Amino acid sequence: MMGLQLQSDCWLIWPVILPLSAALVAFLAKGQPRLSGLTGALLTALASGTLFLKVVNHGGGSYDLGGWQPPLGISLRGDGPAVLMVLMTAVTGLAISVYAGGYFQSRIAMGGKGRRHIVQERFFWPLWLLLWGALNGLFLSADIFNMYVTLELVALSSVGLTALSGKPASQVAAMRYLLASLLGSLSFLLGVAFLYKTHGSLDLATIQAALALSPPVALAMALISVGLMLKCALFPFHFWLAPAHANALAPVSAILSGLVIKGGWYLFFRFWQGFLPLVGDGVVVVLAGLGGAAIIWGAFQAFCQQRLKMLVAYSTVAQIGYLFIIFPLLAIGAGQGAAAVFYFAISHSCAKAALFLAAGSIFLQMGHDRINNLDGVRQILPITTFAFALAGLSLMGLPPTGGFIAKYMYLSLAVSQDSWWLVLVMVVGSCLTAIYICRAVSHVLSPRMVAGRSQVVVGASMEWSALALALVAILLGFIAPLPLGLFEVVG
Amino acid sequence: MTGNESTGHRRGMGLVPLFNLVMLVALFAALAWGYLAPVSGSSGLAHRVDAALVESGVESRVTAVLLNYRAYDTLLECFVLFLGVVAVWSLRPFRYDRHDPSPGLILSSLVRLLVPLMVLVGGYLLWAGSNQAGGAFQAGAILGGAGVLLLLTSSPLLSALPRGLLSCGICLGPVFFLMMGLAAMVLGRDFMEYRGEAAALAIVALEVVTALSIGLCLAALFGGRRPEAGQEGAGKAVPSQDGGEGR
Amino acid sequence: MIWQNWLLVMILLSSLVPGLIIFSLAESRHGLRTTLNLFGAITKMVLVMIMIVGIHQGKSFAVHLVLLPGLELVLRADLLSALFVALSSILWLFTTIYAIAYLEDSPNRSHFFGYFSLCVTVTIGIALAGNLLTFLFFFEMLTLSTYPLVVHRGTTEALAAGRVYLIYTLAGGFCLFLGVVWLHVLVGPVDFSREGVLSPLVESHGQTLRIIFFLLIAGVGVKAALFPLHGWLPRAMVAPAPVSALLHAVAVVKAGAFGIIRVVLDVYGLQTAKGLGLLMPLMLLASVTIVYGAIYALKQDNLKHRLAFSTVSQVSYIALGISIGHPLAIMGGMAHLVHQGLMKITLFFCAGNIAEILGVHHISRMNGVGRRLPLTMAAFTLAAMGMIGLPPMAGFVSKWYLGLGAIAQGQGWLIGVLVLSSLLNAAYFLPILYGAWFKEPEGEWPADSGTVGPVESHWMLIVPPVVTALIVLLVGLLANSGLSPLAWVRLIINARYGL
Amino acid sequence: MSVPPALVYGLTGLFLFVAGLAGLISCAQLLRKILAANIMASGVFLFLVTIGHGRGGVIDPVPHAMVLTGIVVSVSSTAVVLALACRVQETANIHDLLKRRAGGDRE
Repeated sequence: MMGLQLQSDCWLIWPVILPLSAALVAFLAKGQPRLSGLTGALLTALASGTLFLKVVNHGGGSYDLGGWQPPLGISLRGDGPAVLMVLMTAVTGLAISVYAGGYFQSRIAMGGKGRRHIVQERFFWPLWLLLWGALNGLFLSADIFNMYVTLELVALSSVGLTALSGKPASQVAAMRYLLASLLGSLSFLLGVAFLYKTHGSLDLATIQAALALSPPVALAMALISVGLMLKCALFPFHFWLAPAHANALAPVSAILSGLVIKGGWYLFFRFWQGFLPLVGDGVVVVLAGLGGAAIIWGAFQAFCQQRLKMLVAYSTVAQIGYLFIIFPLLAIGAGQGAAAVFYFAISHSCAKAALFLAAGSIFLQMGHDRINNLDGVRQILPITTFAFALAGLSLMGLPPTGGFIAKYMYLSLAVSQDSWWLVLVMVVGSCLTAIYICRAVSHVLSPRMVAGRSQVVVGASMEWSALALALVAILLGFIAPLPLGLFEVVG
Repeated sequence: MTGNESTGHRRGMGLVPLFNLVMLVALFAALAWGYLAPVSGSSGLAHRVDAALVESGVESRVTAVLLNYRAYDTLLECFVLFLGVVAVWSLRPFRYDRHDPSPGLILSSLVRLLVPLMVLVGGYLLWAGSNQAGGAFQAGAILGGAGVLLLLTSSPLLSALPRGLLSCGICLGPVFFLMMGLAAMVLGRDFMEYRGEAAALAIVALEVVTALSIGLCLAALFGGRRPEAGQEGAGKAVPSQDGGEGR
Repeated sequence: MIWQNWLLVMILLSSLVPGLIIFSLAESRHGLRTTLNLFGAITKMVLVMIMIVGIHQGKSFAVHLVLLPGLELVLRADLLSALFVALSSILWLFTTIYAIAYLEDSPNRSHFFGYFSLCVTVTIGIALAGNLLTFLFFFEMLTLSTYPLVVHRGTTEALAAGRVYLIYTLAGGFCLFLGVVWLHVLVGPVDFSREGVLSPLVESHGQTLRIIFFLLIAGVGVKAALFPLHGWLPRAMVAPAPVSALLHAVAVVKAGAFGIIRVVLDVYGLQTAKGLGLLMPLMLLASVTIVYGAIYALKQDNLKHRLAFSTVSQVSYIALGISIGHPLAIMGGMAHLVHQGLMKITLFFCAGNIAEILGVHHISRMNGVGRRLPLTMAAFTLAAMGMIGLPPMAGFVSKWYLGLGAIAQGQGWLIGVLVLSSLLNAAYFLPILYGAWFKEPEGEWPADSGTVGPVESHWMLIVPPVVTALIVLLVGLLANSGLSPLAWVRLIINARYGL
Repeated sequence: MSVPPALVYGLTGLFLFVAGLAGLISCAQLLRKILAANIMASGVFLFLVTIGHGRGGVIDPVPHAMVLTGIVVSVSSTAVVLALACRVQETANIHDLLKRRAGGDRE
């Protein structure tokens, strides 16, 4: 039986092991970080794709590491949602990697202060690959303490990436990010301790099967929830997000906003799948209320921003809200709510990463990202601005995009539940999103001519990778049955 | 921190501290309530750990958990350390170069005396770990301490190290962990599946290498910046001038 | 048969593919761009003709794409969509020809024609939409593909107009979105071919259905420029003339009007809508819009603004025809969909010519234009007379049926509205005609670009309005023949209500 | 009636957690915040250790292993946060210096 398992499910470890190994190689290969990093990214994406195909063809599975079955050992669980997230990370991550290759090439070619960009690239690849491996580990993990370790890996590598740009603003932001993240981790860990105390197991499935509402469990729920909310910057814990995401290097912003946030949220969702049946409506409504507040407040803040990257970052604050307002709607309709929110997460990931990549290219080309002075960048970077506009469409939830499908599912769930306040929040939020995206797009796509840097410094790989991601966000509007069919697969 | 430059300013006395206090007391009360509430059932994993101890190849239960049952956690933990070093090294070089006074006779002779002793103690802890308290992490911490002492006194021992060695040493732990895990796979088992006789051997090897790597990583973390950062592009790494900031 | 299903996709692709290629063309590839444009337009015409012949022979065309379980994109060609598709593809051809000449030597043409093609693709998509979701899908995309055209000039004024346009249409879009989702939750997918799915719900969910109707009409009403939602239209006049022509005659406003037809007739069904008492408010709204638009048109001195308010007024005839609820009135309304398109596009071509060739934008400066631009002004005159509703022009035919329907439905007072509107039309068009033909020009034109050969200017600027004006005349004259739009509309009405 | 030591340790651990949280929130200085976070971590670790001792004399090694792992993770984070703090502090110092110098020029 053990041997059988080895044959079928050892695919689960490669998306974790490969990027981690590639990070070591990229760190040691000082002369060729880009080559080794890109190779590692490609291999990781391939491993993730293989896992996806395996799960599509043969159903999900789990892998007991070291051959020790839980609760003694740790297992990796490859069910539909986990594999979807791994695939999402692979698609987004690959595009970001290609972009990063071009980005550092352009930066180094531009010259500037000493070897700064060379050093940045040298450390970017190991950090990014570590982050990728940690994220995959987080998505696949079935053990709550292991989740803590992967969370810490994710947090530390994200902080390292945030501070990579070397600007004082980014370092202060990284500092705040790290402190918030530490607080979140410790809260999470204390929650884990309480859960272990009551259930004597660290396996999430075992715990959730035996979960009953008692003081320590309630406490553990609260601690874990707050910890993860801090990690994914749900309102009112969003204070650290915007400066950290906006001041980082372009590929890093995309990684942070597109992927890292989803890690914390994914764990939150996994835990709450077990918690939901235990709690009353009140708690769930509070969660949704925070989500709604995030949507409105984030969108308002985004509208007020003068800098493009800040706008996109605050838009992340707002979009996180959508990941949480789903909770009152989860109980009904055979997993439709879960399908909707995962679809939202996936399409947001592609769209947001594309937005940040495009914004990064625009920043690099223009030398600034003040929205009001970006008129006419279309003439210099047609593909990038097109990608920006397309990704914006998905964010607004307009057809034909993945965002549209997700919003459609959201709205129909809310309407069928008579949750009119959610409908109101979503409609108002969508209007605000439309307003701030259009504000940016109308400048970026403006036909006016402006004098800018005449020489194009943005490489083709940067332009096309952003466009590719935006196109994936569009494509998601047409292929929804495919990923959502996978969603039903159990581990 | 020698400077007195606090970044913020004290808030005026008012209701805010009182409110904070009340909230914190309430939090503590809630935690204590959760802690003290009677729990039925669960007995932890102690029995399972004991039952599988024979297979695990070690006698110490904690070591068995760390390096066999939950070896995956430990693998990731090695990556956390490695990541810590990468993250610290990736930071912008630290310009604030305080001129270190020379260590002085007492400190340097103490170091000369202490460091070999610490290495010895580390070795003992490693050996002891197989059946009692101790093990790779404790040993690694001691070794790291020795490294810190060397850093503090700018020992010439450090500057004698070849340039690439430090990087390799940092990677050593994770690399070795991964290789052992994959070796198990090559031998037809699961990833990181160690059993019986072979397990004992594998775990001892893992412990030694992990201890070394942890010691090195801790010392590197203490350094607080990448070795060549002090002199961008210069030939030799001289980590000895990096001490002090982490204090 | 396979080709039947792919025909609809081909019709969409025939403008989408050239559009996408044009996007990637360099600005200087004028010849290739023109070729692509014309090739696309002509291919589409041919395909549409094949489709119409097929429909006439009783073939059915439909394509499905499952977006989600229960959420399908459906393209289906029925009689009504054929009407709109035919109108769009014919007018697209003329507008393309016109735009090529109009925009000669102006910057950013690749972008312009790219979005132009997208816009037509989306409009055809709206026409062919087989269910409410597909309609919504293309309707939202229409906003996005027209916005770049509105701001094409890039002036501060254009950007401001674009902003207003976006705010109106996106807000409307969200209303429509909500209505569609709500209806979907209530009754499942709403297919246009299954009229009357809502009738069982009239008793139990009457109030909900009224709210949804309001949301849907608000959504499509923004684009159709119904009275309180028309604010964007006059501002959008800053766009180049071909864009205005397209927006008013084919794409945006017409799509909104088409949406009203779909919502009332195909989603709710005439009986259900009547039963819920939804038609009366719509009728009032349409009447108010007709009179309001006409009065405001009278106040404008800028020619394009006058035409814009005239559109506000005229498009509401369509809504009026539908809301009267009598088959004859519906026939008038649907016929007006085509007639108004033909007339309005002619007027905008002419206005564009007057502005482009002579630099004249204001009616007060138009005295004597007829001597300098006889062909253009002749076309203008024909179209304006059609607008006023003078027989035998096209406009007369639609007004006639509207009136007949109103009387048959017992809403005689609407005759008053029609007469009043016609008088106002006359009041704002006849002075222009009089001035242009019979008054002396006041000195030099601000910017006369000179004649080219025997005609007033580039032939591509002159031929489209002249041809469309002739069509306006022919459509009115031959209204009873088998080939006129009216005949087609009669076919629709016969199939639905057995006139 | 004697209080079991595990209880005392557990409560102490929780107290340290709360105290650390208080410090993290209210201290303005970076270094103090970092120390406070470390105190929080120590509290959690202490709490974890007591969990392993709770049940009838049998010592559960899993929480111990968790603590060991947790400590390493915490050391790593602390090192990164300290290294970052140095940079932030340095930048602040430079800004301070520049500001002071600029002010001096004006006077």
